[in-house]
Amino acid sequence: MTFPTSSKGVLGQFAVPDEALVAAQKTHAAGYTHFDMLTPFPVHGMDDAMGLKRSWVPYLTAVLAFFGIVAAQAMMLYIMVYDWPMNFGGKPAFAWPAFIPITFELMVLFAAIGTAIIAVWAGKRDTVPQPPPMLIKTGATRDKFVVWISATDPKFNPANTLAFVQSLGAHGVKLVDEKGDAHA
Amino acid sequence: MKLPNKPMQLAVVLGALAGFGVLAFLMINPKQGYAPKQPIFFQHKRMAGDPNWVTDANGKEVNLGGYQIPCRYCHTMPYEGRHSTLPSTDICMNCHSVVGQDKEWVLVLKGYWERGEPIPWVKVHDLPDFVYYDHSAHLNAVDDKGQPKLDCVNCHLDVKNDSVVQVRTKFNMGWCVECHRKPEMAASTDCVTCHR
Amino acid sequence: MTTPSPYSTVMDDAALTGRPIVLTGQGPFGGDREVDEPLVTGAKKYLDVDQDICVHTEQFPTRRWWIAFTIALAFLGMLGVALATLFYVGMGIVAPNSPVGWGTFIVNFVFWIGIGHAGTLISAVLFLFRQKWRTAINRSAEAMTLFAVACAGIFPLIHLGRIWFAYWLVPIPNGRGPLWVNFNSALAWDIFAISTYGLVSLTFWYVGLLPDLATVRDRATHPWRKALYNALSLGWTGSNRAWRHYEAAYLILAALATPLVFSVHTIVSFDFATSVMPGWHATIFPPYFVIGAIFSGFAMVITLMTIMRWVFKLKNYITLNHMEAMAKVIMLTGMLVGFAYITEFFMAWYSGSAWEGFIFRNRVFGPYGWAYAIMFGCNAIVPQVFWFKALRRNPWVLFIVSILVNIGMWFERYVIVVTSLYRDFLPSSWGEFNLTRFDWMILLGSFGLFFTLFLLFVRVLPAIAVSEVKGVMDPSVAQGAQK
Amino acid sequence: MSAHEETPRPVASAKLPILDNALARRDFLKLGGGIATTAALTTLGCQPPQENSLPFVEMPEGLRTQGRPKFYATVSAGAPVLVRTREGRPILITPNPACPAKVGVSVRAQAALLDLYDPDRAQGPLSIRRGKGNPLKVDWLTVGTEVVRQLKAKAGDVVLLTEPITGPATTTLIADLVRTLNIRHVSYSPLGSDVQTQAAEALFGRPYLPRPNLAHAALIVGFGAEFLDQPETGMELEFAKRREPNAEGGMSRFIQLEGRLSLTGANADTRIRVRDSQLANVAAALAHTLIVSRKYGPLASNEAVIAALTPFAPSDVQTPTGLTAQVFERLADELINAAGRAVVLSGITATATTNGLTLETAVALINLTLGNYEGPAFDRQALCTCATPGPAALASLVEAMKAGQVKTLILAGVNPVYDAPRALGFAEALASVELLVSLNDRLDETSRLCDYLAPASHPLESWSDTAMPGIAVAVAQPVLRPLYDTHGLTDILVSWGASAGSGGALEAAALAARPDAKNPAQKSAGSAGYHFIRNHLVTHVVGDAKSWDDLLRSGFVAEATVIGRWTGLTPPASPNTITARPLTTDPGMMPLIGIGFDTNTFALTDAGLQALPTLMGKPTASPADLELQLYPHFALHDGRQANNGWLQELPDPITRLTWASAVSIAPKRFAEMGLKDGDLMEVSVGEVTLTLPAYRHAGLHNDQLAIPLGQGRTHCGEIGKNVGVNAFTLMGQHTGRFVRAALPVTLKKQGGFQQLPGAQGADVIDRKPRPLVPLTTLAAYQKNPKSGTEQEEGGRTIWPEREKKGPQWGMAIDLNKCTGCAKCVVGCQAENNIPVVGPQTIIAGREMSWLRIDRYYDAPEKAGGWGDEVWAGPLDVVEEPVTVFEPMLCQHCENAPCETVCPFNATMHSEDGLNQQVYNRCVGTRYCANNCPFKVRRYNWFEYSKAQTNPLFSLVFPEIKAHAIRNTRGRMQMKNNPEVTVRSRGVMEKCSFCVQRIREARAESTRQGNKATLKDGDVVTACMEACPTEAIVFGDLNDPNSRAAKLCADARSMRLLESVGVKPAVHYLTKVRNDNT
Repeated sequence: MTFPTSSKGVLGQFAVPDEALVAAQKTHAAGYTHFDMLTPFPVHGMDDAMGLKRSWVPYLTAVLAFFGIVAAQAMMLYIMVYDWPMNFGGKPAFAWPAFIPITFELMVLFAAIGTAIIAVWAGKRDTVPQPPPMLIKTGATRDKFVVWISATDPKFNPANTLAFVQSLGAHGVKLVDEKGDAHA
Repeated sequence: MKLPNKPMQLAVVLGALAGFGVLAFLMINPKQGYAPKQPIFFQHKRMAGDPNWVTDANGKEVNLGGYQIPCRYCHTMPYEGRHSTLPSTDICMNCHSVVGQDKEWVLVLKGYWERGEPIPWVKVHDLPDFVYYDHSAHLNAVDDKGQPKLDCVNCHLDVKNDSVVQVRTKFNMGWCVECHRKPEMAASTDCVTCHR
Repeated sequence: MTTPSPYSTVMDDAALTGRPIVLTGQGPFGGDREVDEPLVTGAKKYLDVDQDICVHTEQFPTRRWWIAFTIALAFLGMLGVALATLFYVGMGIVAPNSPVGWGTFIVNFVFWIGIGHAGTLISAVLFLFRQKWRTAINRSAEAMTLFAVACAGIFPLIHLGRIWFAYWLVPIPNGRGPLWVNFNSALAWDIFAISTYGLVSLTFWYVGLLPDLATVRDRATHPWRKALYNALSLGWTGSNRAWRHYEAAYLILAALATPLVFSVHTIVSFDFATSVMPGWHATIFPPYFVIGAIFSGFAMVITLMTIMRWVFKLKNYITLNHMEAMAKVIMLTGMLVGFAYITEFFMAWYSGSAWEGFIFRNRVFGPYGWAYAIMFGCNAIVPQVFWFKALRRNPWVLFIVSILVNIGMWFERYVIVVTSLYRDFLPSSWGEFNLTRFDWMILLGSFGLFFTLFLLFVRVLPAIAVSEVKGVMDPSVAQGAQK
Repeated sequence: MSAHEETPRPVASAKLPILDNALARRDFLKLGGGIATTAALTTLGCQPPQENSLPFVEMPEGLRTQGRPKFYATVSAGAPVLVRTREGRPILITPNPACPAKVGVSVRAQAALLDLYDPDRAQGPLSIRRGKGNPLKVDWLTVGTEVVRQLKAKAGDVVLLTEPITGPATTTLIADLVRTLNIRHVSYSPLGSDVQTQAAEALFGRPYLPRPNLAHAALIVGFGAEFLDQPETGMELEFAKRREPNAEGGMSRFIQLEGRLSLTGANADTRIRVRDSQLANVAAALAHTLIVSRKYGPLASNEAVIAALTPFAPSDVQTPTGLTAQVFERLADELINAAGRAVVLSGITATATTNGLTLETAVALINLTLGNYEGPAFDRQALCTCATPGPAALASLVEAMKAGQVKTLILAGVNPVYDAPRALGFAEALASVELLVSLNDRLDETSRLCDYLAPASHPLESWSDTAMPGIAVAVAQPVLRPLYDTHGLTDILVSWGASAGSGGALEAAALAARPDAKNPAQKSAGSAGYHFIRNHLVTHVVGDAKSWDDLLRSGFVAEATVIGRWTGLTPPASPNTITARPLTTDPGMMPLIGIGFDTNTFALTDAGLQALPTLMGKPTASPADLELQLYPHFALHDGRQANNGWLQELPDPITRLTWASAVSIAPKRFAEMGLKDGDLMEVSVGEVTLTLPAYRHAGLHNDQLAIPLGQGRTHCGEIGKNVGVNAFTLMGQHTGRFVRAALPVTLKKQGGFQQLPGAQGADVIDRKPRPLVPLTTLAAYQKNPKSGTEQEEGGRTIWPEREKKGPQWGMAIDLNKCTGCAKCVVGCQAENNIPVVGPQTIIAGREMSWLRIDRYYDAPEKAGGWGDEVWAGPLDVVEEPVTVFEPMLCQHCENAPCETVCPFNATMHSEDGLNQQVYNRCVGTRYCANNCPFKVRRYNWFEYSKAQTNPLFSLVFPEIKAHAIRNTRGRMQMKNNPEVTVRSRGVMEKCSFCVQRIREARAESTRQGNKATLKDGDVVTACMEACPTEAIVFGDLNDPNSRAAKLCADARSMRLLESVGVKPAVHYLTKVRNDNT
């Protein structure tokens, strides 16, 4: 597994998204930075509650789309005009209207595939060490809204953090150690 | 970017390699270096090659090279016909009814001659059946000064000094087109020039 | 939670009315309050969703599944036999001939591509329009898209005379000069459009699957299964920091897929529209094709959802309200398609072109008028039954209409391909077009391929977008027990 | 080469080098057919299959420049032709260009090439034992011994039954045999007609008439004339010359009276429907109008003539003929206006009625009274083979056979079991003959009832000679050694004759057996037959050995003096002194040919005047409500080449049917009976009933049916067997003639259905909405030369015009000269290796011909225009159709829509204006074919050039077996032109403007040091070469002085579909109909 090196941290579960939102605000307000909210579905307002900024992925999409346009035009110009111009039905080599569909398609192709890959990658890069999914069932992919504070957080202190999470009203608060074992 | 797990990494790497492999294979021409086994170990360099006289152990002057027989002594028709033609056996026998009577391969040649069988040469410069190449149209082409544009060696390279005939050039369509495109050749790159 | 959710009272989809629930006296000023009926019925909890949807990937398939799968496999086998004969003997075994150079293969191609438009449309366009009801159907509709594109994709290949050279369509460097591709040809555009569409749809679908694959992983007990689904889910944990990018990307994908969806069928229509043949050479084709694609795609979604509701007992997730919403789309697009048919005639008359006029008169009154009648009847007239709410909410009516619409849409392509070509410019070369048994085998076999793939999909992957469904549930009803 | 003289080689080494090499070529071509696999493997990087290159052991002289064609002038199907060979294989038969009129070349002559490689030919002598058990292989000696024993007896009971033989040498050979060995010679042709000679003999005392030259005819009136249906008559070019609107002396006018719309009638300006049985009455009534009513011409004062014509007053024959007196008045007006410059003629089908003699007599009287025979339109100098023998001789032979007077019967080139009327009882009579030897080329219907089949070689494999109209003598020389163990007919007759002791044959055999001067170990070159023919022709025709070489080079001699020397007659001093020399010694048999020339006038003899009342008889009523015409199949003629795929697949110019025989029914009757094409009908003549599909034949007289002859062969080979029905069984007899027209017939719907393999979509063209054929009348043309070419203009284009450098190839097709004869179609098929696809494939709409001749019936002007019903061919259009032919081939459009849509770069424009199609690049999307407005692109739906034998798939799809049978058996692929790629399945193909010829012309120019610059006429396409009327002209449109460019610039020139903007390179010149009445 190439996933985050540290699996140490504290987690606590909530049953409804509203509670998780409040918990996220409080955790953020408490000065934790290496914390995360794990939810079965994206909860509206969670980014603000956690103090996260807008995703930067869309800017890259624009770059990729532009690259797609350039690549398509370059390919077709090279092939149809420069490398071996031929006479198709009396049209000139540079029959530009015919180049539009492929340009559009390649733009979408580059932008879409690139965006998806970058978003998945960014999801890994822009995050704190996660509770190891193979070892711990957080319930966050099922019916639980989980607050997770990683041990890498400068403010992390197993006892205090545990207490803090419990103070948020979370259930099943656990301390996860390096081996991924959970302790209540 | 880091891929999440080993199998995925492996799959991507293998996929990419396979893709590039296929691509490279399509670009490399399998014709180059083609040198099939011939029924007679015929050496162009002994016939058309440059002479190489040496003194052997017995102090005799022997020619280890060739006799500079001109191409068209054997390949008679390149200027007149589509094919340069392989020599009919009687052309071989012009000399070999006298010369080299004891040589292993000359005996094989004579065997074909006695039996009246054609020598089953294996085609080396074998164009696909849908390519129409005309030796005469190439060799008779002249430039503005009236000089011939091409000679045998332009395409067949130094075949006269080969011991085994083989395809020395890329010998694919790209190779033909490369030359046809040269402005000084003033040749056509229309499809029907070769395909019809 | 002081007020109990109105949704807890709706226990199954038969109880749905298709109208808002009126909460008497609960309005802000003491009046009535109307809330939409729930998208998930049966007072399901989050864990019930997991169970109801993921269980099919975990247990030995049901009898119903096996029956369906066996039939699908039999049809797939038929496709295999037909294709083997096709490859050995040649294109002559199917119907095309001299005036009609394209036959059922291209008809099937356009048909399947059309089907393939609904999935992305539902995912992307409805997503952009914030239509929450899409969550019940988007996953299977996207899968349907992929399989329909796969079915569609084989047809341009097998309709080639020498399929082993199909790779020449891709501009790869080669030793022939190099000899490339003619980018003037709409078929070359097609290659890019369809492969782009397939890849983007796959990406879109896979990105949507990531959280659900994690759910399946977290339900898994067998370590291998767990490892497999973990790998497939790319280690998804539900992190909101990942959701942040994920949601941005999903929105962008939707925004890209929307024009893509329109462009693909536009380009498919260019295969015809950029030609010189009367009946094909028409500027109306792009919108006409796109609308037709949405129309047929939704019909296919209804067909599939009806079957899924039955086979997998998913009536609480794919409710009658969902079906009714799709019926409305069918009715709207059906009328648009009908409008396009009439517009074509108007243009043929208004253009004053004798060629064009003849083709269109001949379509209706000529020997292939029956095909036109099927097309017009099934596509423009039959969907009018959906003016009646009772019929919109009757699963049998929906099922039958959806099948009729797909028959009609197949014949629409048949009419376009065949009746434009079989009597073209020179009367001397006019001909006929008669399907052979191999045409039928390949057409029905493509359904075999489609359903085989679809049944395998529902067997190994969550057929409904679990995380998205959870997102549209009322947490007060759906929340898990507090431990 | 000196080396090989010093070292003599065993004879075996030189064993058929031509053939061996040709076989090697065949293997090469098979690989060529397998482009798909080979190329696929190549591109995937596997080594291609290793190919051997076999040089000659000794290079034969004349084959030194391999890869270039050689040409031989010879004879095919009785016409002088040029055979193109490659590496010893004949690959194309074209009209002999040295013969200016391209005389007499029919599609059968062109397609004979395919017969050469026909695997169903007998491959050696067989003992057949009259069909009991399987044929056994025997050797030539066995057969020869048996026959020679009978010949030596000289008992007068040996009969040689042959097809009509015209060559002077062969005729003399047979006459020698008849004289020295006391055998009888009978010649027979099922389509033979001696009606004209009988009439001529009776009227003028000599059995021939002068030959019409239509180039000088201002008016042609045909009574069932068939000169275009029978290209052997060699009148096509002369006819076409006078059809130009600006022809010298004015455009000719052609009026045809006929029952069935024939190709000749389709080319008429005015066509009057008269059923066959009434043609004689109509001709006689016309003669009556001219001679009796109008008192025109010298006969008007002849009492005997007037008396004979009296019963034929137009008013008296109005009921049976259906023609009013006004029609005759109009015809008489036109004839009188053109008197002396007109030609009135009939055809062999029209005269094959019970009253055919009346028709011929009336025609002769009209010509005579108008002075036409003295006019320029009749060539009295020309050699004229007037008659082919009628069946009387065969009938007497059958009598003799039945009476046991025939002990031995040798058949050569005849198949009476198939084509003689059943009532004659030929097959039954065979039982009374002791020894039956067939010299036919295959185990046909007659041969299989014989004792031996001693197969004669194909004409391209053997020596013979022939005489033909318009020229004198042509020599057929072998182009290759026999492919099988066969001998030429002349060789067989000479060697048998020599063995039996016949003088002339002995001499020739001795020459053949003489040792070679150079090489005493070998016999001299040339067979016995060769020596006989050479001896005879050198002595009696060409005069000396040098002229013999010239004869071989040119293929024919045409000087009149030669005729004199040949016939043994000197040009006559006075008329009526020449009689045809009977070339058989048996007075019971027919004279083989009539030959005549005459510098004086034709006049009625006294005997003729006396015979006139008998000849004319009384007006005959029609035999029944419905009458039947049996006409020679356009392509197959009498069916002897029925196993020829090219001919079977050649669409009839009028019916456009292939691979079938159908009963033609008039459109009105067809509608009344509620039929559709392909409904099975029962057609009964007397006792005989045939079941065959119905066909709606436009322009057919309502009371007439028509069925083509030549189909329904049961034993001709795998390709032609059981195609259609044998209509010869319906043939009747009347006073020693076969009756093929005006047969009383009943027609009944049988109930079944059989799809007709037709090559035409809709029959009709309504030129208002679809101006696709430029057509006008002479009056309109004279007012406005552009009339008929009106069409919608194209719109603007966003692209600039392309620069045109160098030649831009194009073609002009003069529809006025095009008679629809289809020779271009066969020429193209042979030149371009176009496969034979078979009836099922035609039905599916997948014909392969690159060049087709569209046949349309022009919809007449109608107030308010026609609706869509016009395309179904309403009665108003098809009852009296105006037929136009339009050769349709790839138009090589400047803005070709096909090029734009091919994603694979398999079709694009060349610099010299060709629309290129690259087979090896084509992957087969068929997009180009869809987008072709002319639908000239052809797709290889199946593998035609390579047998697919997988037993499993043969079960799943049996049609692949049929494709193998038609294209790949035996040596069939040897016919292929090595200059044209053999296409594999899944590949689009189309007319290439014979690009192989363009490239070869450029190569030749390069070899000449001219830098690939071409002059006008350097490139001749196969269709242009085959066209007898010079309707097709190919050339450089960028060179304003080329013939093609000049024609394309003519006011009559029209490019099709200007509104689509494709700019074709093929220009059509308006067909002008001479409506000046």
